[in-house]
Amino acid sequence: MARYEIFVTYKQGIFDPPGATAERALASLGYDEVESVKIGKYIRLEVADGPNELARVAEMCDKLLANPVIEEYRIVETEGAAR
Amino acid sequence: MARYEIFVTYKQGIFDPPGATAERALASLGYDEVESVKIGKYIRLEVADGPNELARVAEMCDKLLANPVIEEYRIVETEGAAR
Amino acid sequence: MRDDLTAELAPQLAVELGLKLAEFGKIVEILGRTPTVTELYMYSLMWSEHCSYKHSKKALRMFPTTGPYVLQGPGENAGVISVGDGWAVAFKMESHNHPSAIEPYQGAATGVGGIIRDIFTMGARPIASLNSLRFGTLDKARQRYLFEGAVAGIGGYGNCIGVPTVGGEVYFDAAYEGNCLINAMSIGIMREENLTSAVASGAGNLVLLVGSTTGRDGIGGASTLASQEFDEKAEDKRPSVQVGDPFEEKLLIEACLELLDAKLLVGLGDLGAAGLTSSASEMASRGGVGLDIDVTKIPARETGMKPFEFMVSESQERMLAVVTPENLAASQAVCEKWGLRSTVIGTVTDTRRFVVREGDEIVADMPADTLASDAPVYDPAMTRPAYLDEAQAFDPSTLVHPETPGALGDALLRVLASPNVCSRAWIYRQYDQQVMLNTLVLPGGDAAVIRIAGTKRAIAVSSDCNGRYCYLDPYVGAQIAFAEAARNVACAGGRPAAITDCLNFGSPEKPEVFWTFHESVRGMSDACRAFEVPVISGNVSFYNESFGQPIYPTPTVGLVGVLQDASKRMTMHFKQAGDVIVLLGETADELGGSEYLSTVHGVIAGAPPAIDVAEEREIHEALLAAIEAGLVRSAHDCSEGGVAVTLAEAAIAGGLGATVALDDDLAPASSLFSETQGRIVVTCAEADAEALTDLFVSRGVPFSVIGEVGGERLVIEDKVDLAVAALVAAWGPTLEALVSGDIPQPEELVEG
Amino acid sequence: MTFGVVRFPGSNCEQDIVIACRYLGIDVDYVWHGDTDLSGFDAVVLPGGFSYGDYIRTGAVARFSPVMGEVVRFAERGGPVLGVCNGFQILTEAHMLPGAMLRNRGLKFICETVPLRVEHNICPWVDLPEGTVVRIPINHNEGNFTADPETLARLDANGQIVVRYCEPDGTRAPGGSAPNGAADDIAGICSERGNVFGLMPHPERVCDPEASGTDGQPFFTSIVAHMAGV
Ligand SMILES: Nc1ncnc2c1ncn2[C@@H]1O[C@H](COP(=O)(O)OP(=O)(O)O)[C@@H](O)[C@H]1O
Ligand SMILES: [Mg+2]
Repeated sequence: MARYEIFVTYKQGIFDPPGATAERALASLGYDEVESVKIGKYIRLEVADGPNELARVAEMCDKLLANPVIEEYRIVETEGAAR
Repeated sequence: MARYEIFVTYKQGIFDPPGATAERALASLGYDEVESVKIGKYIRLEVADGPNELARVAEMCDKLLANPVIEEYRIVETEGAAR
Repeated sequence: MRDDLTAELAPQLAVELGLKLAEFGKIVEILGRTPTVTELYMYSLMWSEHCSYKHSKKALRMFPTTGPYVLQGPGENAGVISVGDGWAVAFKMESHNHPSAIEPYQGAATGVGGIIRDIFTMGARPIASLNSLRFGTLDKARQRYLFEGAVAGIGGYGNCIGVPTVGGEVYFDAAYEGNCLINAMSIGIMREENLTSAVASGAGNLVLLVGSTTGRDGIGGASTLASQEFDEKAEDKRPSVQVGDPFEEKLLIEACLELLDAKLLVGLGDLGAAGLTSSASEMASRGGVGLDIDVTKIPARETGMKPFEFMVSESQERMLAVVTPENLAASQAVCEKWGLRSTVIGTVTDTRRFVVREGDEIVADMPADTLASDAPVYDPAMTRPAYLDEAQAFDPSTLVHPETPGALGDALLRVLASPNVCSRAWIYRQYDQQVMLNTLVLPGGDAAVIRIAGTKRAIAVSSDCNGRYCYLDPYVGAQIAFAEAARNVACAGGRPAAITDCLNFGSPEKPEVFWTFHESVRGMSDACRAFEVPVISGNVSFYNESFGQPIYPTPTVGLVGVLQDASKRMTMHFKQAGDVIVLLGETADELGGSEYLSTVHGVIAGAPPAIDVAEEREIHEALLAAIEAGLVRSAHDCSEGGVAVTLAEAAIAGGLGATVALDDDLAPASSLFSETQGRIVVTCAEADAEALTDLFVSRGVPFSVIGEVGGERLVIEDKVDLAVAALVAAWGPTLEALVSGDIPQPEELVEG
Repeated sequence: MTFGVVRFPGSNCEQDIVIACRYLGIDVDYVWHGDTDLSGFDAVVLPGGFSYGDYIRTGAVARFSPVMGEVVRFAERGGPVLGVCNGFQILTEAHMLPGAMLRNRGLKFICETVPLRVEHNICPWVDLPEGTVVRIPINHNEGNFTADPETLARLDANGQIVVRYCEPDGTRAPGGSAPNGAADDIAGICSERGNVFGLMPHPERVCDPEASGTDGQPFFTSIVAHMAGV
């Protein structure tokens, strides 16, 4: 049993409207130190141990969890225990 | 200049519609090893160095980036360099 | 002046950018020198098919484009007609096929955003949208993904900006598998005096860029994509996909309409395909002026952008305004109020030259007209496709058709359950259909009806095109596309006022494809003339092919009709037991290209139904007279699936059965499923039956009294006897079931 | 009595509220999100739409508009506040109403007219007999109301649940009748004092019989009668 954390964000050069909005909102709340905000998806998978897990998780991302056309993702395996 | 990565997820016991749907979809795609899927937000902040940065980032989460009623979050400071 | 392109490299780049060498030669001739990189990019986009219509221009001259109430015909961002009391309606349809085939949600969403900008650029407030969709069959996962994504994108964008989506159409056919069609139509309303033009004038006036920042996204997007056919290369073009920001667009609508109301602008243009290059050069060319633009002034989304990238970027949600220096402050204040960026990026000059500079250095300098107006115009070769003779020669009567009520009933259920006929509720349930409170007739019937607030009037709108008919006979098919749109509008009580169109075809460089294009335009033009209805706007989408296979010719018609009295609007569902059912028109033995033939026999062939547009118009006029006289309780036209499906849909919608006898002497299957044009199922109160039939007699239109509304079953004498509940069960769930991937197994569909 | 309808960037039903009020003979005017003066208004309406594009979370940014501080004070003084759809979402984000919104079960935007049952409630915004069934359009992507069990129980006990999704005959399906999956079939709730009312359905869309229907009228007229009464 392993846990995979996946971080999905828009590719370089693709506009991120939620991020841009958060940027403006934080500024108007007085957080002038914020230089940029990107908002993407955080996905946490609990996966039963098996052969080439990582490869299969990547496959899941390409097929369903991310949109390879406009998004890129990063997969990190963390301890099942991790909070 | 520091980078903060924020992971927002629903609290225990709060139903996660996208996660539940992804769970079903992955199963129907034959990924039976997947035991659970949680889908939340991944937020990346670039913040200019200043006093009590972390505290202020937490404040931004409580106020705007997460909804304490249903969501919890985790903040990780990563190197501005990190990908 | 920067020269960053050697005489050797220039032609190479030109070809890479999709220009023909002859076209490159013409550019060198115009400039009298080797173009710069920026110039070459700008010409290549403006002279692309998508922007220049170089293959379609001549054929489009066949369209009638004038009429007593036409305020603006083709040529501006949208056409405009007067609808009385000083109110005007602007509308246009446009394709976003290629971007959507790559990324359905964003492709469809930005398609909606683009057509909406075309409308408020004219000074009109968008009040309704329609969408015309084509996909492959939903048994393919990719097609389900495209369909689900496109519908979500259309809803996601339209719902957010608060413009109701009130209608549309969708067909599923293998012909669209490699190249789906996403055509979006938008309709806006304005006071006549607010009609605006996308024009730049007045040397010394300022060029103001309003809205979103400019990034590399969409470089060569729509225009490049839409100007070449699909193949493996499509993969490389993926980064040109853009993400829409409907929130920014909503702010743009409010700010621009406020700017125009306050008469603060000289001209207003939207940035669509080919971005700044296209809107700026068109505005300059219309005004007979020059422009001087400094790309370093443009708010950039990314660092290190090159001048040509600024000029051709297709970043969404941007508008270009021309203002006098006196009005600059007031104009920027309005933008500020709405939280919009606005930046002076250049000035209007009297040189008639389009000058682009990066700071002090000039990177492009060309005669402004030549970008918009001097694109080459071609006379493509045409030949009648070889497949036509064989396809049309097919005789449906050589097939074995169901005869018994049991078998005929099963056939009806199968046709009702067909993705091309079944309920569309799964689609429009995802669209806000009511915001603005003007939608008097919601999607689900023939045409939607939108009231013109503050008047007694309303408009009825429908978009239609049966690609199968066009494949089997483009001339007839295009006439039918018009006729069906007009018929749908008439069934709602509307008189056709004008149309827009979106002509979706394969490569115009293929003589057989171009012939079908030419025939379609001829057919649509003849139908328009017969109805005295002008074409006031439209869009051509060529290169809809995948791996060399063109789609069906798909000339979609978007028709807007007017109701002088909104309270006289008509709906399609059976209203009351005891009402008399009349069939306007006569059924002929015309199963060619029918939904029945395709669903029950798996055959797409034969001659499509014949059409006589003059007769068609008389039938519509007779119906409209009856509706205006208050004699009609419901009206629903016959289209895919024939009179059997029309009766079933009226029964389903009304929750009422009917008992009918069809008095034609055709074989039962033809009688039920023949798709003969010019037919409308009309019901009236028993007390009005005589007056109604008298009216039809006096107008000399063919009709027959075929039965009576009532009960819980649809009974068609000797042919069909089914519970309305069974009709609902067949017609209702198809789309949802298909999308959710649980595909009905073939054996569930075989005749019982 | 005058209604003030707040215009946030991205609101798109504010005009519909104004049209409905005018149709019902209620004085009404817009309030800009940047303004902080509500004097002259007897009731405040937060309209539907997509304030700030619904980015981050629905209502999350609008909640910080300058006008909202004043809306909170207005409510604390007992002033009647109505939030429709996005307005309801803003009220929960501002913690003027309990709970929060999740995406619809099924992850699809839903636009359709649904039956609602008026519950026994303390809300002056809806003066209709308990058990009355009205048909009102819903039009949202995030109307899946959620709250912890204690809160749900408290809402129920206090008569703060004003309208629930139901079947056409007013009953509730065992599996729930909410098309969006809302907890306890909740379509609309009010504050403990009753003066703050949020609902996902759009009553303003069914106030004009010429165009649609009349089922939405009581959601505007009740409060007028109530205020006249006191
Ligand atoms: N893509 C769509 N978006 C919105 N409404 C649609 C769409 N497709 C079909 N509809 C609606 O469903 C109803 C039936 O469509 P259709 O079968 O094309 O009608 P008709 O045969 O009269 O042209 C119409 O009200 C139409 O507007
Ligand atoms: Mg029809």
